[in-house]
Amino acid sequence: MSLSIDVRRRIGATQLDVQFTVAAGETVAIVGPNGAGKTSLLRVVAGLISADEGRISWDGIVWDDASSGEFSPPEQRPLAYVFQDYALIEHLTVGDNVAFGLRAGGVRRRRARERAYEVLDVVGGSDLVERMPSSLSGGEAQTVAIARALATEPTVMLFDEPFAALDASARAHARRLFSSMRSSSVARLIVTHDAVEALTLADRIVVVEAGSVVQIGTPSEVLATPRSHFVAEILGLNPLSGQLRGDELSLGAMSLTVGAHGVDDGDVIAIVWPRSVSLHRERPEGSPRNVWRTTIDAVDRSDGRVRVQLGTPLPIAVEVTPAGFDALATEPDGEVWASVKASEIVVQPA
Amino acid sequence: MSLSIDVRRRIGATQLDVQFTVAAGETVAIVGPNGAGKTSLLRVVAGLISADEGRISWDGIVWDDASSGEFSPPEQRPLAYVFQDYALIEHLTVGDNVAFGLRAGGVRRRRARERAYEVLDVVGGSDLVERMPSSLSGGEAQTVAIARALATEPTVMLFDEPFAALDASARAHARRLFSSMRSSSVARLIVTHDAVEALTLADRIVVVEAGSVVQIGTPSEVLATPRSHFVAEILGLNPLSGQLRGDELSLGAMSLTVGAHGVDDGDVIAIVWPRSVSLHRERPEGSPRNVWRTTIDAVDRSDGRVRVQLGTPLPIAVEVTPAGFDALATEPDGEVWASVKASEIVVQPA
Amino acid sequence: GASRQSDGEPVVFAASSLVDVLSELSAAEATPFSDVTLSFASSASLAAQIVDDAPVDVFISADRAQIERLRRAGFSDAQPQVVARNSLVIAVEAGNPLLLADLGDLSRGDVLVALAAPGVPLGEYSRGMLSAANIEVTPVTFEADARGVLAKVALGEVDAGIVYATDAASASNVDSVVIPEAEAVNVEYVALDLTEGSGAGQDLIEFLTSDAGRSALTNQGFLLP
Amino acid sequence: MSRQQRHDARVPIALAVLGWLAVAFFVVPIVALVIRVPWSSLSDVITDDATTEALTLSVLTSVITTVLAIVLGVPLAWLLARSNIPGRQFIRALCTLSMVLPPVVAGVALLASLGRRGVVGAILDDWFGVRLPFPMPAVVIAQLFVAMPFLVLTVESGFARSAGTVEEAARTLGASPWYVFTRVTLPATQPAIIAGAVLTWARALGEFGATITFAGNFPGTTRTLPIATYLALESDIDDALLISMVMVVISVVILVALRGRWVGAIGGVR
Amino acid sequence: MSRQQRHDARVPIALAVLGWLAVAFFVVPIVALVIRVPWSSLSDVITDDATTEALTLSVLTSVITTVLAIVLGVPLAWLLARSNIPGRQFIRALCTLSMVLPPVVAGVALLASLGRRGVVGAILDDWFGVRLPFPMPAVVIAQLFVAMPFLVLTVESGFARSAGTVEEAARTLGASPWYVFTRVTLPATQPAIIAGAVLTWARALGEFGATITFAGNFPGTTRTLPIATYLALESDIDDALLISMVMVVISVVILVALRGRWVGAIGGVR
Ligand SMILES: Nc1ncnc2c1ncn2[C@@H]1O[C@H](COP(=O)(O)OP(=O)(O)OP(=O)(O)O)[C@@H](O)[C@H]1O
Ligand SMILES: Nc1ncnc2c1ncn2[C@@H]1O[C@H](COP(=O)(O)OP(=O)(O)OP(=O)(O)O)[C@@H](O)[C@H]1O
Ligand SMILES: [Mg+2]
Ligand SMILES: [Mg+2]
Repeated sequence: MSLSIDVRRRIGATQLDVQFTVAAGETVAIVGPNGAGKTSLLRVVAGLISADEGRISWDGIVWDDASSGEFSPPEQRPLAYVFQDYALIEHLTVGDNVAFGLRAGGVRRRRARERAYEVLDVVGGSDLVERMPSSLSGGEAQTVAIARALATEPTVMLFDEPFAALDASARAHARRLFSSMRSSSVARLIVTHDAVEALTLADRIVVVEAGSVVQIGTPSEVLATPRSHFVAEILGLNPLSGQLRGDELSLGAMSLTVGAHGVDDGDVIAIVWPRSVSLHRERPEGSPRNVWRTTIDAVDRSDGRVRVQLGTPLPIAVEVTPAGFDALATEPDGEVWASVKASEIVVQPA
Repeated sequence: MSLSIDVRRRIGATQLDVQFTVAAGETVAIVGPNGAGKTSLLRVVAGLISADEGRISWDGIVWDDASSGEFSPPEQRPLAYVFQDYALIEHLTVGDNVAFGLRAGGVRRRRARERAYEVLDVVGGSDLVERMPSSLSGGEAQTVAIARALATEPTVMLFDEPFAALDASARAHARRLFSSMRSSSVARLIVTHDAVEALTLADRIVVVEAGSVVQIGTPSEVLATPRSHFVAEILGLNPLSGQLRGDELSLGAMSLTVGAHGVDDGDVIAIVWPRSVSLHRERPEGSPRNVWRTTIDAVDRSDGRVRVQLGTPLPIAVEVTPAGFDALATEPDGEVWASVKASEIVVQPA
Repeated sequence: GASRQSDGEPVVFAASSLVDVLSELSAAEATPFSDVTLSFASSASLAAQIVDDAPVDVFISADRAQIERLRRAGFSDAQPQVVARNSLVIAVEAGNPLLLADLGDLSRGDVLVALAAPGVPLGEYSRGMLSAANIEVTPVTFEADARGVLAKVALGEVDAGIVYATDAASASNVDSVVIPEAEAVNVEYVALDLTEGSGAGQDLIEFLTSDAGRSALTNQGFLLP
Repeated sequence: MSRQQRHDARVPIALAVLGWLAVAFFVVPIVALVIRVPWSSLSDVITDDATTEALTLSVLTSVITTVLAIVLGVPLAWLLARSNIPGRQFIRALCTLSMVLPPVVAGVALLASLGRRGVVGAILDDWFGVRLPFPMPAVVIAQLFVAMPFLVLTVESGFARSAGTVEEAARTLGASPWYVFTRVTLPATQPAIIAGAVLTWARALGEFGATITFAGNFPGTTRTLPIATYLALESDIDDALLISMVMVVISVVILVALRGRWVGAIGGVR
Repeated sequence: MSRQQRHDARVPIALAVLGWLAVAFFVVPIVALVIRVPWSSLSDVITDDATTEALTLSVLTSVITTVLAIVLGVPLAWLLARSNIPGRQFIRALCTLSMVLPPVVAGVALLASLGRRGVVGAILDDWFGVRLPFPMPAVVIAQLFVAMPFLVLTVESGFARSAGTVEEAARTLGASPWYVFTRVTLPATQPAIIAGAVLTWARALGEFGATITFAGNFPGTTRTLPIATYLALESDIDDALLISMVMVVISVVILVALRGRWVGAIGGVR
């Protein structure tokens, strides 16, 4: 059983063109910049808009086939959809909102109410059951939207930034809930802007940019070889566009030496991990071939780590230990030496 | 010049009761769980609802004084408000939305248009200028909402989770923009669920729980002595509720020895930093007095760090280096020894 | 056409100025009208309904033209019969504050006058009478029927109007000024039997022309044919 | 709460002035009418069987009309607002025409179609022996013909403001278009439907010209209160005013009761 | 695009059946009327000066009435929907009463207040020498009195669905209540206002009873097309039908043009 998606669809000025499958039991995270077409993709899968070309099927059953004209409307697709803007039904109480899908499916009122209460309880919203949506806070509304989607026990789940408005603890709770469903035979698609969420919740990550898929892979694959600026940036890595000639990576203002690689000369994207850069008060002696003088533009100390934003000639973010940073004893805006081992720079074709 | 807030107001079942001031040029982050009353607080400051008791003033001018009945409506307060749900005006283009405040303030159409375009350009939304709000993606809509608030050059800014729908790069851009305004004489209140955002953007953090302020302090103060479960959790720390008797902290399933402290015996909250816990394959010999055997429940490798969720008896999160973790050579669900130095546990009265 | 006869009670369509007299007859006991269904509207409306095959036995029109149209269209072979006549008066406010005495006073500059519109029966009668008397009257309004004229007078919006004598008699707050010129005007109520001579319709018409019918009519101010 | 309401309810002055002017415009004539009415003879009129008969008939038919108007008019409004039927503009114009026709002409149109000699009426008569004009259903038809457009246009404007993604959300939860319509769209359009129903009811209650033309004027079956008023006007304007006062009182009672219940809960002050 | 529309526009069958039934109910009488009309004498009627005069007057007065109804009725609707004025339910009932009154009685009410002997009219007459009944403004007053409630109720239902936080956002951007009202609230209520204006215009165009009672009937100043139709009906029904057809054609043209322009852009298919 799997959800197979192969769709082309025009959305305003954006041409959506995606192709991938989601197996039952699998969670796929969709990441990409604002306006990339993530929500539009979910809408096509849900049947709220139809594909211009291509085909969507679940478990062999065709949902949408542009060539044959077959099309199942949303209510005939066994799915649940958490909308980016919640889309709660204003004139129904929270309880009736959560029970809505069950009632629409013919479950008796009393049974639907009970089940709604159960699901609300699981997501931690059982005290909201009698409230009207307009009186909910942002996070409460999102909690209810999640409960409503879970209540019908769908086999395909579409979540559009489902945790954006939740506080840290509710988010952790919701994530745990989400993970606990992993074993079931449900196919899950989750759109998120949160790298940690994508990396921890998903079995695979689909990176969408400007309507097209630029990378599909497991979290560790994507982490190891982020295939675009965006992915690197979202992961807190430093993507650098440059030109490779042999070992030599020229980056405009300066150049770096890179380690062994199998990439042809030409335009490349190089990734520098924040941890792989060291900072020094004096010019370091010894092995690192890539050493340059730079400034510290910003410092961010949180959670016991120190994240430093370097200035020209290579404006990248690096991470050092508090002890290491204190040893630098520089002022902000002070000058330091930075170094990075050639073997720690990963290059790949642009 | 400062914004002085001292307000009591009933919101549904929640009693909002806050008191603090924001100086001109200062950024205050408001953090707190869902439904704590953060949005309600901004609404009182904006004049969308009035205080039941108390007083709000800016630069000595009274905005709301429950005892005297003085009240300035929202349009007479020199502020800008980014709503949690954007609240774009549906029948106006993006450009006209951004120009709305200027037009309302009497700026001529052409000048307002130009200024709207400039502001949109700064936030990276200039290509949306002719679009209707209903055709925007979530992130695009939020970008426009930010631009609209900035366009009128207010002296008090209220931001309600302004970056929640933005992608990583847009978020970084918006944060940079936000920081760049620091030097100006504007008082900023920002509601956020993102600890990094709160810690990096704010001069001070106000923690609100169940309508009341539980802590006010600079980021480093809050980091050093988080005064509630919620704050510790949002910061990725491990807050532990327990009872202190002398050096001995009992936590139900086990107890720990803590270092020097000035706290009286009784109920306390203890904070264990994730970095301060070490993991070992064998029972470690030597100094740490707090050593226990436990399981690894979950592992999250991202951004070069390894975050490990421990199981019973003390379900806390710890962070170790990849090398250190690999040296453990355990399976997930495997058993390990954990240790923490007494001096690295911070206790404070509950 | 098909039989005009109604199924149950006999049905009479009558011009609405006959409301009072016919209602009184149908309320009284032991007249042929006591079990009759009465429907009142303007003569033209009633004619339109009859053209649409309305079930009706007798049609009493205030306007001979409507009867002629029906007969020309073949709705009845029976002879139309004049059952009552009416006259015209000047209706003035109760007490006649402007002391109007004759038709000529209607052309006084201080008198606001309402007339019925040309084209409706009352309007045609009024116009005929005024032109016969060679009196030029400029009304402020041309009302659709006698009711309209009377309402304007009763509410004090105009000072005088020309209406049927019976209407003026039945209205409160209104006095009538009898005018000799009205003698020449022949306002007729014409009854047409639509039952094709089966009897029911003819009975009703005959009752109206009987003594009992005539006294009911004269009681309401109608004149006899 | 009180202080908040005071602030939030701040009425732009221009609005308040014009609004109260409008109130005065409506209230003054009503008051003048009430003063003008010879209340002393009220008991004669309301104990008169003919009046109560007409009153009962009017209330009954206007309510039936309103119900039918909702049953037929809401779907029509939906077609006009939400579907892609070709020539929507033209259909809409045709369906609102009866509102513009002089009521008497509307009655003639009904006679010409549903009358015994009418295009459809003749078929009904020949095939099924059904004759529409004159009995009570004809009153309802006449009222429906002139009053339903008020509901259609009002409700259409309600549907025009779509319920947006909420309807989509309902679909993804497994609700059929019909279920979505009844459970999501209709409730969201409730204020407009109630407004439309009140308009239709009011128009039906006061309907005279089309009724007397199409349904005739038979006591007990087709003589509604407006027709009774018309007849009373023939003899004495004071009687007519009294009869219409009965209608006024009933209308006020119904309007106050009804709007207070249904609309107050949804609309009202935020 | 086409495939999507096909799917999205799926009409619940029950809705479609009822909706088309309603269409038939409206269209059949209109068609029958068109068949019934003696078109051969059309040229006589429309070249008749009296007809064109009445037509001009009707169009003119109904448009003025509609404009005045918007100017006065929208603020009134706003007061009823959004403010906390005491006794809202009662005021609403009073302001919609004129819709329920038989039009002739409505005319009497106007005479009783604004007429020569009326409560207000007497004052106007004595102090300013102004007499309202009979000249053209009286036609507008009569139409306004019976037609404006249609706009008020429709627009009120529009205001009842509030623009929510959007209005609040506008306030925080420095917009005064009046600016918010004109730039945010009104545009959001546009479909209801247009629907209400169309209803009012239609009702005003067809208005007869109140007009002839309050304003009388004088060629050129107060004889509107419905009055001309009614008078023609008294003598010759064919003439009356022809005159009313002139009105029908004009209405269709206006309705198609107007709704197509204004509402199509906002409402329509999503
Ligand atoms: N109705 C529409 N008309 C025109 N353009 C549209 C419409 N709907 C969406 N778009 C555009 O299509 C693109 C994809 O939108 P979509 O909502 O799928 O983005 P997204 O990936 O979900 O972004 P976000 O992360 O901001 O939510 C955007 O550029 C958006 O502006
Ligand atoms: N109109 C209302 N009626 C009743 N309760 C309300 C109303 N508005 C808000 N509340 C409640 O008041 C509390 C505070 O709401 P508020 O929106 O200020 O929360 P918040 O801190 O912004 O939460 P979030 O992070 O989820 O946005 C919540 O519990 C909410 O449910
Ligand atoms: Mg999106
Ligand atoms: Mg909030």
